[in-house]
Amino acid sequence: MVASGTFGYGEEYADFLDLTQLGAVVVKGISLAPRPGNPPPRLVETAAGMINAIGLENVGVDVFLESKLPYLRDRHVPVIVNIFGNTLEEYAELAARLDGVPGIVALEINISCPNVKSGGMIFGTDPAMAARVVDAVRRSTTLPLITKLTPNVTHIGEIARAAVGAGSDMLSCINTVAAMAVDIFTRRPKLANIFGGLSGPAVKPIALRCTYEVLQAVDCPVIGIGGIATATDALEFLLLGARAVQVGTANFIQPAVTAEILRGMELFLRVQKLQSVEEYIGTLDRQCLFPFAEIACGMTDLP
Amino acid sequence: MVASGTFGYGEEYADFLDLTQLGAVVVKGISLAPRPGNPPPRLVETAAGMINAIGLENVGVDVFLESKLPYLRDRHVPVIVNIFGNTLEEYAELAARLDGVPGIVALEINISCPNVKSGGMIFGTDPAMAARVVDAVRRSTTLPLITKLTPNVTHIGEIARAAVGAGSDMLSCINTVAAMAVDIFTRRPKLANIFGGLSGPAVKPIALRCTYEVLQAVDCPVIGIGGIATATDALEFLLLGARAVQVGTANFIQPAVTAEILRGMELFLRVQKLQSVEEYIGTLDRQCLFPFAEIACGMTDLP
Amino acid sequence: MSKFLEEALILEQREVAQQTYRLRLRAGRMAEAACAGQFFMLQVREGMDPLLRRPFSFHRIHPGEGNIEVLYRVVGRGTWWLSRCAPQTRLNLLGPLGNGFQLPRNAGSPVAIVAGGIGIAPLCELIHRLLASRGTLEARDIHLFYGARSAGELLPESDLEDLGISVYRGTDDGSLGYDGFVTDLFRKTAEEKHIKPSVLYACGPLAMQYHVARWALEHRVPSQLSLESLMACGIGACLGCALPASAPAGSTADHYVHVCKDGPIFGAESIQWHKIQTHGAPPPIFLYS
Amino acid sequence: MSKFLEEALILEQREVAQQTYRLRLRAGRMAEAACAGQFFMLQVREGMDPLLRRPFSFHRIHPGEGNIEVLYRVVGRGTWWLSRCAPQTRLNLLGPLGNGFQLPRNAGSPVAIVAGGIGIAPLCELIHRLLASRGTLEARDIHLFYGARSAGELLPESDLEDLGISVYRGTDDGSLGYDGFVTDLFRKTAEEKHIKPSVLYACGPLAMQYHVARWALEHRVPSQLSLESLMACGIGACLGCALPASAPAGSTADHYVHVCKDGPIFGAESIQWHKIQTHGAPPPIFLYS
Ligand SMILES: Cc1cc2nc3c(=O)[nH]c(=O)nc-3n(C[C@H](O)[C@H](O)[C@H](O)COP(=O)(O)OP(=O)(O)OC[C@H]3O[C@@H](n4cnc5c(N)ncnc54)[C@H](O)[C@@H]3O)c2cc1C
Ligand SMILES: Cc1cc2nc3c(=O)[nH]c(=O)nc-3n(C[C@H](O)[C@H](O)[C@H](O)COP(=O)(O)OP(=O)(O)OC[C@H]3O[C@@H](n4cnc5c(N)ncnc54)[C@H](O)[C@@H]3O)c2cc1C
Ligand SMILES: Cc1cc2nc3c(=O)[nH]c(=O)nc-3n(C[C@H](O)[C@H](O)[C@H](O)COP(=O)(O)O)c2cc1C
Ligand SMILES: Cc1cc2nc3c(=O)[nH]c(=O)nc-3n(C[C@H](O)[C@H](O)[C@H](O)COP(=O)(O)O)c2cc1C
Ligand code: FES
Ligand code: FES
Repeated sequence: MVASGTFGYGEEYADFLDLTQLGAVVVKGISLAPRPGNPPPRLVETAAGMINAIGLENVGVDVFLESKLPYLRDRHVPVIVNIFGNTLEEYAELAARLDGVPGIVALEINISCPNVKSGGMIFGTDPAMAARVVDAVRRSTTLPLITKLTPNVTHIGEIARAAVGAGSDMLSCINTVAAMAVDIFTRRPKLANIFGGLSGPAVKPIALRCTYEVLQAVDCPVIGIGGIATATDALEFLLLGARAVQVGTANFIQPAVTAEILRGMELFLRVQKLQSVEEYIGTLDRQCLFPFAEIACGMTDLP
Repeated sequence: MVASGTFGYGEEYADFLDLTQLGAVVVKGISLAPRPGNPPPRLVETAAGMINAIGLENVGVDVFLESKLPYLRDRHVPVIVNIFGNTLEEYAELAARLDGVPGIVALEINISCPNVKSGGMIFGTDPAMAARVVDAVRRSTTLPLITKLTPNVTHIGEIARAAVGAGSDMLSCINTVAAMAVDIFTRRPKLANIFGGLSGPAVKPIALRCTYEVLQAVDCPVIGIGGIATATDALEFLLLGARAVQVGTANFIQPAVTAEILRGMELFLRVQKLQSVEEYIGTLDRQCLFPFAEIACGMTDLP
Repeated sequence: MSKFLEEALILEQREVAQQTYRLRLRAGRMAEAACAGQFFMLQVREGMDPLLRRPFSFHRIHPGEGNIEVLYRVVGRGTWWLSRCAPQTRLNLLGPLGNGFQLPRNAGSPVAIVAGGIGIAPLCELIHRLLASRGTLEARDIHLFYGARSAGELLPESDLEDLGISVYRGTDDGSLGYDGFVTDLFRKTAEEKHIKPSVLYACGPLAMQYHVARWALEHRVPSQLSLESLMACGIGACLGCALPASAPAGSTADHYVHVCKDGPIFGAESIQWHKIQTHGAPPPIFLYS
Repeated sequence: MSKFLEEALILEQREVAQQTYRLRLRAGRMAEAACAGQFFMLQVREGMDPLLRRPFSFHRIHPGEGNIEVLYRVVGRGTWWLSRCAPQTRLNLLGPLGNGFQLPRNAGSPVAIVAGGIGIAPLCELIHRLLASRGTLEARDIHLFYGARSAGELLPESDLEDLGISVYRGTDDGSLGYDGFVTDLFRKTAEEKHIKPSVLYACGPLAMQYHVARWALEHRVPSQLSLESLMACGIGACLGCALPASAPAGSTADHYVHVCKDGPIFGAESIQWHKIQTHGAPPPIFLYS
């Protein structure tokens, strides 16, 4: 899968990969009305990562259904719509509008975007609020629901439990990590929005920890997101127990990266003599071993 | 300043720099009794960062006072002792033991280490608990107190306010970010402790955001920590309003990095025609400008 | 126009002006497909430092020889690593991207081009295309106004003057040619010499582009300004490269164009210049510390 | 013994066995100061990818020529970048670090050396030092047991046999020499040939070291085992490179030694082998994807 906000509406990547290979395309977050997004600058590169403050720029649900969705539907690419509202009512109305639309296989509820003033993070950082959003959406649609969690909380497991309790079928984590950057010469923030969300390889260790905590807290399927750029990265999340992964920032650097990851995972399964990825998912043994040096010599028969 | 846990007890770096250049050395976290630390593996490298799970290995306060402190004291290097306890009583007793010891200029209360089972993070993630620790220490010593905050919370500003309310003279942030890493081949965690703390350049954007939030929440002096490896990095924290910074992980890569940072900062101040760093601290203008392209041509007279 | 990835090979790299390098790359497919004014995203170094690709214009396109040229200035980490690449290094390109320059319809009337600093990069290919398709127009009716902060940052004479076009040089510090901003040089010269361009092309810092845009709007001359923004993807996916734009008719909401897919070439009228606040850039020395 | 930073220059880099490279570095100060068995921390590449330095042993030390040699195997990101460095590349070294091997006091009795895979690296310098200081001992009384997973991973014959020492080779897969683990080769040969070493030196994977350690303890032979751990600083500051160790007398608490400052050379008795659980390493192919 590809992560919301990093793959546009799919079309942008058609020159680089066969979109039908993808498990699903999670499209850029959609709101009821179109949103212009934040003023620029909206991006800044950081060590092994980037901060974005796009501000959920999107064409609105009407234009999406009319002119964006058909492209993916015509190519039989399953679409997961990432939804976002300023109020509970907006979430509910949006979910209702998308209910039963052919081509859409699930909704991903974005309660965790740090880049907008109202809504977003506030819903995502409080278990009770998270539950109310999920509940409102749940009542408005029969589509499977994925709740996308933010890492910017003390106990991500609590939010996870609240979302599942309110009817979320799955969870995805993580959204970006709240961050900022400043320019020492102009003495100003590097983003017009001051704050933004950190993504990319830098956040993978945090995303793995969050995914692990969420998997300990709930029983539902979890989708791993955060810093995935190689098959190895993807397999790490699956090893923890994530049933699927989404690739975000890496798409910008290697537009064909998802195809490469799929190839790499197949190779891995073959080398490891596994029939399917199911046999691998969640097989983490919590006991750690000394991870090195055996490469020099085949011995592994320690006491 | 150099950050706790990354500079040993100072001696380790004497071959590489003149320790008297440093504002202060924050020594490795000290507990009442010696602690052996976690079993290995304790380290793993990640993209532009590293995760550690040392488990607060330390010689204990007695050995510290006897055989570690004198080295720094004899060289007139101001010492800040990073303290850590399993219980409120341990914190208090430790603070009492260090009170009035020549050479020690302040205590840094570590309520935020994610690598130990008891104490640590629990104290650091709840405002009321944080306040109780600070209060206990405050009653046991006349030394200036610095409370070191964890980024692994929903609202770091609340913890900051609680610590200051309980008598902390200063705050330092951030400690490491909770993280994990796994090995896809052995299907095991890469750290014996499973979880560890992420540090290094990867976390700088998070540290800047936390520092900014803390500065908005409280009025006391704040020390910036997290991913600092160059003069530019250090100046970013000062620009936000931090009165000092600590350098951690970068010491491992360039043992003389603190001297280089000091040189770089002096050069910067000279180029910017500033008399002292005081004139620079906290001069952030929150309004963002387009940060680029002017380099090509000297024009800056836009409407 | 489809975009693709191509593994290019560095054939040559030379410092042609202060902190300014010209890179020749073997990239056959790209050379075949690219138009003047388009750009590509370059991975300047293997690995994760730096993480993102960097956008660069096609400075020259040689489909015959299967190679392209890039002219770039070292301004930060990415361009610094790039400047240290030796011949034979492989670099991954993603392109060609963006809309490119349109050649004027009426080939008979003069053309004005304003270049600020490294903004000269895409304009060189444009000049060659203009010359190739100029019809009845004389070479000297192509007027290039070329300024930089200082003499050392200007490309050498021969590269441009030899083409027979009219070149007017200036520097902000007066160290070469006109003493002042290139937009003032342009404004004055256009007035004195009664130059009435059919199209006004420009590339350079946003502050310069603002003045160029104002002139174009005042004089009702169609303009094609090559603009910049910070980019992550270059293909319209991240929505990071926004610039404030005039809203569609009937709307008062904020509106943004995206430099990578709607541009990088824009007409002066499509940008809301008053919403762009720029400032000077840092002295490069600190960027690599 | 003071440690320092030195900017070294790659003089030569050659693949000498499968995935195994020998690097010759000009590093005059380091060559002057280093002892056999010590190591240094190498920044394998400029920038932040990878972030940390990597520890490497001194494979050969040539104070006269002002250079050192490194023998390394490509096992991950860091060593892979290193293997791609061309001559004249500059690399920053931090060293010399650690305690180094002690030469035997009684120069008269034979010495045994067990090398597993890339563990041969520091032992080569040791062998040269032993030869230089051997006094009445004959070269062939230095017994080297050298094993690897497969023939292709062993260093070429000439490098070792030409020295006149007794070399016994083996491979886990039987593709060359003794068919089995090098520790079994050592155990059997020592028994058959009644080799009673005055000191047992070893370097190799921890699983191998465990068997060597057991033999040394059983036979009450003093041992000097060069051990590894993951390192961040190399100078005793991060406390990351811990290995479980026998507690000081009277204590029952967990106790750890730190490979970088207490080692890397340890006696068999100082490590709590039963607390170390190792496992096989990944097939290198995946490490660079
Ligand atoms: C369509 C387009 C075409 C371009 N063509 C050329 C060209 O032909 N030659 C050339 O030298 N430069 C060109 N640029 C600018 C070039 O992309 C930047 O100079 C480069 O990305 C800076 O990377 P860096 O890592 O060296 O700098 P960084 O370390 O990323 O940043 C250093 C400075 O450069 C600024 N910067 C970063 N990215 C950009 C960007 N995309 N555009 C403008 N400034 C930026 C930063 O804000 C900062 O002030 C073009 C930009 C665009 C958008
Ligand atoms: C004192 C000492 C001396 C050494 N001397 C040599 C030498 O002369 N030649 C040589 O080839 N290697 C030597 N090593 C091992 C060498 O440091 C590692 O192979 C190297 O750090 C791996 O880096 P990487 O980036 O390629 O691998 P990574 O991508 O970091 O990791 C790949 C694999 O190597 C393991 N690894 C990482 N760091 C170490 C480490 N410090 N020690 C052991 N395994 C590690 C990882 O756990 C992983 O399984 C020595 C190690 C120590 C501690
Ligand atoms: C430019 C950009 C835009 C994003 N937009 C959205 C969005 O609209 N909705 C959402 O839920 N997440 C959004 N995200 C977050 C990503 O979906 C993903 O959770 C995050 O980037 C972490 O994954 P990564 O490290 O692989 O990029 C965006 C991320 C980036 C970088
Ligand atoms: C190996 C290691 C050990 C650490 N030990 C301590 C400690 O004992 N007490 C403490 O408060 N922080 C400790 N820290 C956290 C650092 O002091 C610092 O807060 C953190 O690493 C972020 O800064 P950096 O990115 O510059 O490393 C440790 C960090 C590392 C990497
Ligand atoms: S750079 Fe990503 S949309 Fe333009
Ligand atoms: S590597 Fe840091 S203490 Fe040994």
